[in-house]
Amino acid sequence: MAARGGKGWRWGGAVLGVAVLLGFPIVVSDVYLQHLAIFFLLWVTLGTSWNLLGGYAGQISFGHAAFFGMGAYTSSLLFAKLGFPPWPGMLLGGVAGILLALPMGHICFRLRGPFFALSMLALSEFLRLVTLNWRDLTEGAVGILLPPFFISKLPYYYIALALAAATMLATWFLVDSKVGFYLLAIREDQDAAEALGIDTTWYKLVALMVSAFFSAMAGSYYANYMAYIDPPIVFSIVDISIAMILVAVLGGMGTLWGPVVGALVIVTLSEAFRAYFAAAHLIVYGVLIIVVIVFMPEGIVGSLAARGPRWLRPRVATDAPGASQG
Amino acid sequence: MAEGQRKGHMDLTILLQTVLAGVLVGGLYGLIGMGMAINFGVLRIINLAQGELLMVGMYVCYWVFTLWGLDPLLSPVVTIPFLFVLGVVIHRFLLTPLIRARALPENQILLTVGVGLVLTNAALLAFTSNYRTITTSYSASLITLGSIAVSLPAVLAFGIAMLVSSALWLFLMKTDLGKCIRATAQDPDAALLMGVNVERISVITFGIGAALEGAAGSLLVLVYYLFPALGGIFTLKAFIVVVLGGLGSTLGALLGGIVLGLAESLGAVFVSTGYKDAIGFIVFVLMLIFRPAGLVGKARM
Amino acid sequence: MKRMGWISMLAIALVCMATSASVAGEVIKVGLPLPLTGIHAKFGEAIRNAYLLGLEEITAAGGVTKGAFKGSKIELLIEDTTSKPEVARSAVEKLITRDKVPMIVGEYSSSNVFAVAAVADKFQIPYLSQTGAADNITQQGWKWVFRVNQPASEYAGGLQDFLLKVVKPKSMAILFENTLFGTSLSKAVQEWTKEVGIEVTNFEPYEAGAIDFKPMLLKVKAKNPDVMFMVSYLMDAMLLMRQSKELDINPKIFAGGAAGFTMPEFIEGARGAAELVYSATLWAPDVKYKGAREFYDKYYKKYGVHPEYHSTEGYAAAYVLKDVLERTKSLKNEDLREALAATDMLTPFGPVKFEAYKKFINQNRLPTLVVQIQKGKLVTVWPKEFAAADYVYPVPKWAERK
Amino acid sequence: MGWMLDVRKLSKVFGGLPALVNVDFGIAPGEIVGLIGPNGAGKTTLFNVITGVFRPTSGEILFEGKNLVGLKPHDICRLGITRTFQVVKPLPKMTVLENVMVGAFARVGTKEEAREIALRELEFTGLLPKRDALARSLTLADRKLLELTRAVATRPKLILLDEVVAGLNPTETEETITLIQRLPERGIAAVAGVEHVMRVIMTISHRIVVLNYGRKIAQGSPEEVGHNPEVIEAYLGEAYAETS
Repeated sequence: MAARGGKGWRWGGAVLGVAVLLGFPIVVSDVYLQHLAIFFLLWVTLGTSWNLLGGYAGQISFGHAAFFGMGAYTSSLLFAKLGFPPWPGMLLGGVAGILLALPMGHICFRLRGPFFALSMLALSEFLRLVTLNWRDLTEGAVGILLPPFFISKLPYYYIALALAAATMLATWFLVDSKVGFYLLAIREDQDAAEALGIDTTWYKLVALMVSAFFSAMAGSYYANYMAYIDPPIVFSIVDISIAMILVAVLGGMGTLWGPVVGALVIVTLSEAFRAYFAAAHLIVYGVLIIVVIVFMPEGIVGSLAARGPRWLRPRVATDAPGASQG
Repeated sequence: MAEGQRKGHMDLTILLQTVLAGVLVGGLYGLIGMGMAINFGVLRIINLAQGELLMVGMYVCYWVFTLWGLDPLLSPVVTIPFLFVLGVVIHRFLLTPLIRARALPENQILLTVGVGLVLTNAALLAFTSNYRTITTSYSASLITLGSIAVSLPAVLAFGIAMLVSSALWLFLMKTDLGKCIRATAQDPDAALLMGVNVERISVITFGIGAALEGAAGSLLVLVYYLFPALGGIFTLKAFIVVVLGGLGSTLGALLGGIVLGLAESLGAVFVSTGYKDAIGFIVFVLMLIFRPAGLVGKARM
Repeated sequence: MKRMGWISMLAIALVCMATSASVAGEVIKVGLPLPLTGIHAKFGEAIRNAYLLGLEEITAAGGVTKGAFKGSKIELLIEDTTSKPEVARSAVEKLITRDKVPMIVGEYSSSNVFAVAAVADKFQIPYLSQTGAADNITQQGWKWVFRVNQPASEYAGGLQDFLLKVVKPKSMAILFENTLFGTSLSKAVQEWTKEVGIEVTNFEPYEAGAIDFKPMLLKVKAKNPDVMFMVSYLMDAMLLMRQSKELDINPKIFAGGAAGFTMPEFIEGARGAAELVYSATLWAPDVKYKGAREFYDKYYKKYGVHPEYHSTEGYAAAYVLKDVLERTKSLKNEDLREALAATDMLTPFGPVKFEAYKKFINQNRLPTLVVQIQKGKLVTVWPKEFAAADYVYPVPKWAERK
Repeated sequence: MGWMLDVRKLSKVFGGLPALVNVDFGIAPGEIVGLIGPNGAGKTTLFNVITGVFRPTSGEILFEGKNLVGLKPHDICRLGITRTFQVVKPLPKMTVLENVMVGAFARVGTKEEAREIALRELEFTGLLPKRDALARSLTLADRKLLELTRAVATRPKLILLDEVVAGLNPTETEETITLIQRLPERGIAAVAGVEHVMRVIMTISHRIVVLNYGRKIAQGSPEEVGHNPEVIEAYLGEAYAETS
């Protein structure tokens, strides 16, 4: 337990980390790096919100792009059709995500097995087709072009940072409470969880709603930042839904820091591979996925944490004084 | 009056032709779905590289036709063993270690995503992104029945798909290996106790699942075209087919394929072509809600 | 939290490794973002090849041969944007802020062009777009964005003229792939039919990549329209024509809306069903623009692939780039923009001159052509002044053909 | 004496096959009841129906006067009935302490309270030294013990113990039985389901209920049941009283 260190040391680290994050775009004025940092934060948000549901509650979703796209379209349409300001629109985007999550969870969480995963996939494809064909409302394949809101990347960066921080804090808060224990129990064994008085359907629904809320907010953010959306982009299975799983799994499912590491790896490596391997970069990417899964099945954080500091471990750490005596 | 009658006749022709089109395409969907179904039945994972395996099958078929003139209808003799070996290699060297390590099912699924990425992009490097088609002597031939016309390749593809499905069914029902596969699908622990080498069965099953895509690839080439990125579309179709058929049921997958084909073609005619695929998904979700065990109930394999 | 510290450092280090510093000298570096992987890879490759062919010729002829930069060489910094807008954005931001390119050319799909154009406009770096078709690319008031090719709504201009003057149809079916290009072009044509009083019997979007179009085609057959107008990419175009022939659908003419219908693989893949099909197009090898045929031959010789209009656009843009560099006073953005705006030249793709008209700005205004597939070859048949041969009309029914 | 749990004419049919037929029985507060029956007699089905996993085909289940039919397992747990499983279901990637805390959360809301309860119950069952081990690393006996601890932590009035000693060696069996015997002093009644008629069960049970082919064939004090001819017949061919 050498790595446990003193409390003060850890607080120092935290302050340093916050300072680095807040100061990054001021110190690093290169917009290209700022752009990558923004996407890193966006993927932290997406990976973390997927992880709350998939990693902690064990409910794997193959179609989180449904929420992402829902959020993107909600705020963009509110702006394009009604002139509703897009940044508050992000919140409404998140709410739209919850409204979508409610019936989905109600239908799917009664069933066990891969039904939820598959239904989410169907839902995201269904929404893609609806937005594509409901041309009067959504402009269909033409997509929605928004005016860019800021010239500088600073506001974009800080909004992304706030979103990522909010998602992580929400996850941390939930996971560190009774809800977190319940979600893990559901992941580990649903029958046992029920027998122990856990309303599994309800707690799964809670996790889904929180996850959908942040995923949809991230979708709204993407729309505001990129200033253009169309159905194949925001409802993409490979580029959104699968990529969210990748971030969580590469980093370590069911760990708070896993999605952070996963997002960092994905954003930097895919950018580096794109530059170095040219046409072969997606092969290298595929090989990387295979290698990590075969050799680090618990993800990067999960595998390192088995040997590392206790607070990184992929489960609820009970850090109370008694715990380290055993 | 005559006008009305003619219109009525036309409507009937359209209906018949639509149903026929749906069934013919559905047969292919079914065959593609069967590969995924048999894998799901035994391994309990969804192979998201199933469409990419189909793509590989199509390229193999394309090259043996282009280089040696082997007719696509005969090419399954090459594509089936080729894909079988590819499937066995993927399972033996990538999935088996995961299963031994008792990895989470989602890791196994993601692994197949990685495999799919590698296959697609390897094909892109090797064959470029060009679209390719095969033209045979019978490519443009038609069979006409009264006012209904169907393309000969589509009928041939359907016929062979049925043949391969029946062969698979006989294999599962009548041979010892087939029985072992069914036993493993029903209860791996019990199968293990009964002396079945479950690991070996898994590898073989994955090979068979891949081989089915080889066969499907040979047939799809007859009516479609090929390019490296086509896997994703068909992985998705296979997915729906497998759920419609009841997860893991091969006969169900065949039926599911035909239901999907019909839903798509009838939907295109009577609702809107744009919503054609959406109808497939609605059927899919309705199935999940009302008959989660699939069309044919609980029967496995 | 300490992890965040070294994580950020690692990010910076990795990214720094991934980018190389630009070298100053007699080389003018221009950014060329293109989708070389992903779903649009095929077009990205074709456009890259065309740019490189043009650049090779320009370099062989001494690079920039006039003006302030006489004797300079042009270098294209190619970035793969993987067919994704966010990658296009990061590529362009990298090109502008790290490689300090004075100008950007390229990209393919409209969604990626939006991403590039928004960044270029924000940084006030001139961007010459040569393929993106969405109308609103040059309708956003983006002062720094110029476009060589026609906007989607105009792709069928020549075809519409041909229909009115020759076919005189009463009804028309419009089938289109549900993409930005398909939707924009089909909507424009639909609006045009209202103006000229043609009844639209079917207006059907479809999902690209279907195996079977028969259900949709059966609906068309039941209405028996005079014209069947289709906006499709290659593979769908092939299947649509094959299956139309199977179903014995006989409108007065089949007309494609550019894209797939003008690609050489279409003629081959449609297995005889392509014969006598008309299509709107932006360019054909036999069009009477100076250098068109030569470009076609050179490209085919070098790459073994038949070029179609996407490639020609890239080739033409390479020459526009050279022309701009020969006229600009400096590499300052304002000067480059001025030179771009003053462009007035002939290319194998047609004349290039940027105008403001209707809602467009910085838009090259070009006529569009009609081609017909005659004896397995793409032949320009309309407008008369650019035509290489006569059109074949009326078109015999399938059953009456040999 | 009024029954705490009163099962009336309970039947459950699976696809035409009856698994439980008109089963009647009751349990009083603080009572220990042995539920005996050969494999397939319907013990697990009975537990599943009482705890709401399956809905009964017919019949009533009254718990403290409230009808349980139609309630979900978690509702029933909150009312005071919990269970252990025939095939143990620990939460494998959580520690022993965390497993028990999950149970404790049924009655409290904060981590601190749950932890306190969990530590106390671990002390009660003797698993305290292993509190930081992952549940998946435990031996079968410890897993069974963990499940019992976890169940007790939900502060139930009644625990249904499914195959409580299956797979345990004689010493472990003895320890488990002792623990069960101590449940009434905590105000907990228990139904201990076992496959064989064992002397230990006979000695700790206040009452025995015997199931066979889904029917209750006998009920009464251990002595009565032990001499019931129908019970003897049901177990004919099996070692009647295993000498454990």
